Amino acid sequence: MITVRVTADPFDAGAEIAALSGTGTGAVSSFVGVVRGGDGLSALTLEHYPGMTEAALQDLAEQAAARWALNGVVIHHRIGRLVPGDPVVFVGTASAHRHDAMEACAFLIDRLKTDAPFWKRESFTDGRETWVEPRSTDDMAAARWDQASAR
Amino acid sequence: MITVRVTADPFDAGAEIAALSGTGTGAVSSFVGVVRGGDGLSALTLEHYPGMTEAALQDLAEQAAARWALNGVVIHHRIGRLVPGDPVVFVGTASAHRHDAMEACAFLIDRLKTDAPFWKRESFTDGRETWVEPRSTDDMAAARWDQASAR
Amino acid sequence: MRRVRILYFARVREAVGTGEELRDLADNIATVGDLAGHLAESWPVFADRQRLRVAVDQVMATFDTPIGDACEIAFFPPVTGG
Amino acid sequence: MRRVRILYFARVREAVGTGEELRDLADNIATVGDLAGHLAESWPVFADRQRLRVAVDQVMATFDTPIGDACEIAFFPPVTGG
Repeated sequence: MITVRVTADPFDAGAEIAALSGTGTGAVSSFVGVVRGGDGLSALTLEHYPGMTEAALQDLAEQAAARWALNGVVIHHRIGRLVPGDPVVFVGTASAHRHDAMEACAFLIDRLKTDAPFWKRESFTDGRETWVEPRSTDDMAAARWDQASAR
Repeated sequence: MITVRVTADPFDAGAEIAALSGTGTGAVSSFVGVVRGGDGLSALTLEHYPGMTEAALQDLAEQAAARWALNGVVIHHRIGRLVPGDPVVFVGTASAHRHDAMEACAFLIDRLKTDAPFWKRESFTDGRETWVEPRSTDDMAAARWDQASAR
Repeated sequence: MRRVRILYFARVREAVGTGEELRDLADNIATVGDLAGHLAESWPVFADRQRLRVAVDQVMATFDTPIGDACEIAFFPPVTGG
Repeated sequence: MRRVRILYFARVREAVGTGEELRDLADNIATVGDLAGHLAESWPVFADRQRLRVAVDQVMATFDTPIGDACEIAFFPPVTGG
């Protein structure tokens, strides 16, 4: 079961976990990314590449399902304008084995940050608007899954 | 924010994640253990050591908070009679950094399986009742957090 | 002689037939291992230390742990929660 | 001459002033890099390849990727989702 969604709407993490729990599985691992406040940030606006985004997320989910023993994968990424405290992304995995669920979940969020076409623009209370710059730590985190030894 | 609960009642994973998201954090990682069916299993009954259980979970949460940069930890473990598909345990962590949240969550569920006084009895449709035997893989999973290199 | 509360859980509880009892400990019982040895005279479950775990005053302990002034000692199988 | 749809996202979109356009490609434009070089004549954002990513028909590509019969080419900064 692979579910990929890209919407402006919020997701219901509890319902997603319940759905993953209903796959006859033993372990459900999930990750929620949240808009962090501070430094005068008033909003985050997520732009994406319609069509390619969904395909890229589907591809990541299939890579995870090929690499770990998974009963289910859910990726829900929001787009549009969000404010501090808003959830941005939900990644959930279900497996008979907890380490498969947890590793696949970590793989998906690490890779999503480098492989899926989303861009964040930050709006500040003083009126400034800037595009978020990519972080080299994200590249390193994504690259660790390239190595066979990472498993 | 450390919350530890041991109850017969179900937990609300969505509400727990929402509470962890409200800690001014960027990343919420969670794990839900679910009663797995199959092999004629009809129910799982969880016995525990009242008093020590809560103290052991609190201690694990404090160990995690000392080791990783966390804004919040929630552990909710159920006791009593559960059936296949029922959630057993919720572990949730919040951090500014996703790898801290994810590693702390993995640490907590691995250690909980060897350090917290819970015992599972399985009931089968043919009337058999057996205590679940500990698995050596759980000991190894818990022990990997002893090594400084695990970080 | 000291009086202690002894708790038994899971398979150990079933073997003993009760979940808890108060016992007066003889002066020659200094460690948790001494107590387990004494209990093993009545129930073989206490002889298989590979499959036996102990806590003293609700903290995980070993068979070498002195009982001292502890008031609660628990015996149980390796845990299987989560 | 081939007609392709070119998409621009985020900082690149703002630099170009539009999110998409149709263009006829001269025959000497064989790769994504050739197209980026051509666009760099109008907008410097296409010259900084360290900070430029490309997709051909919605699949991540490199500057060496041949355009071939592709119908959609996208230019954008390194991604920052999640």
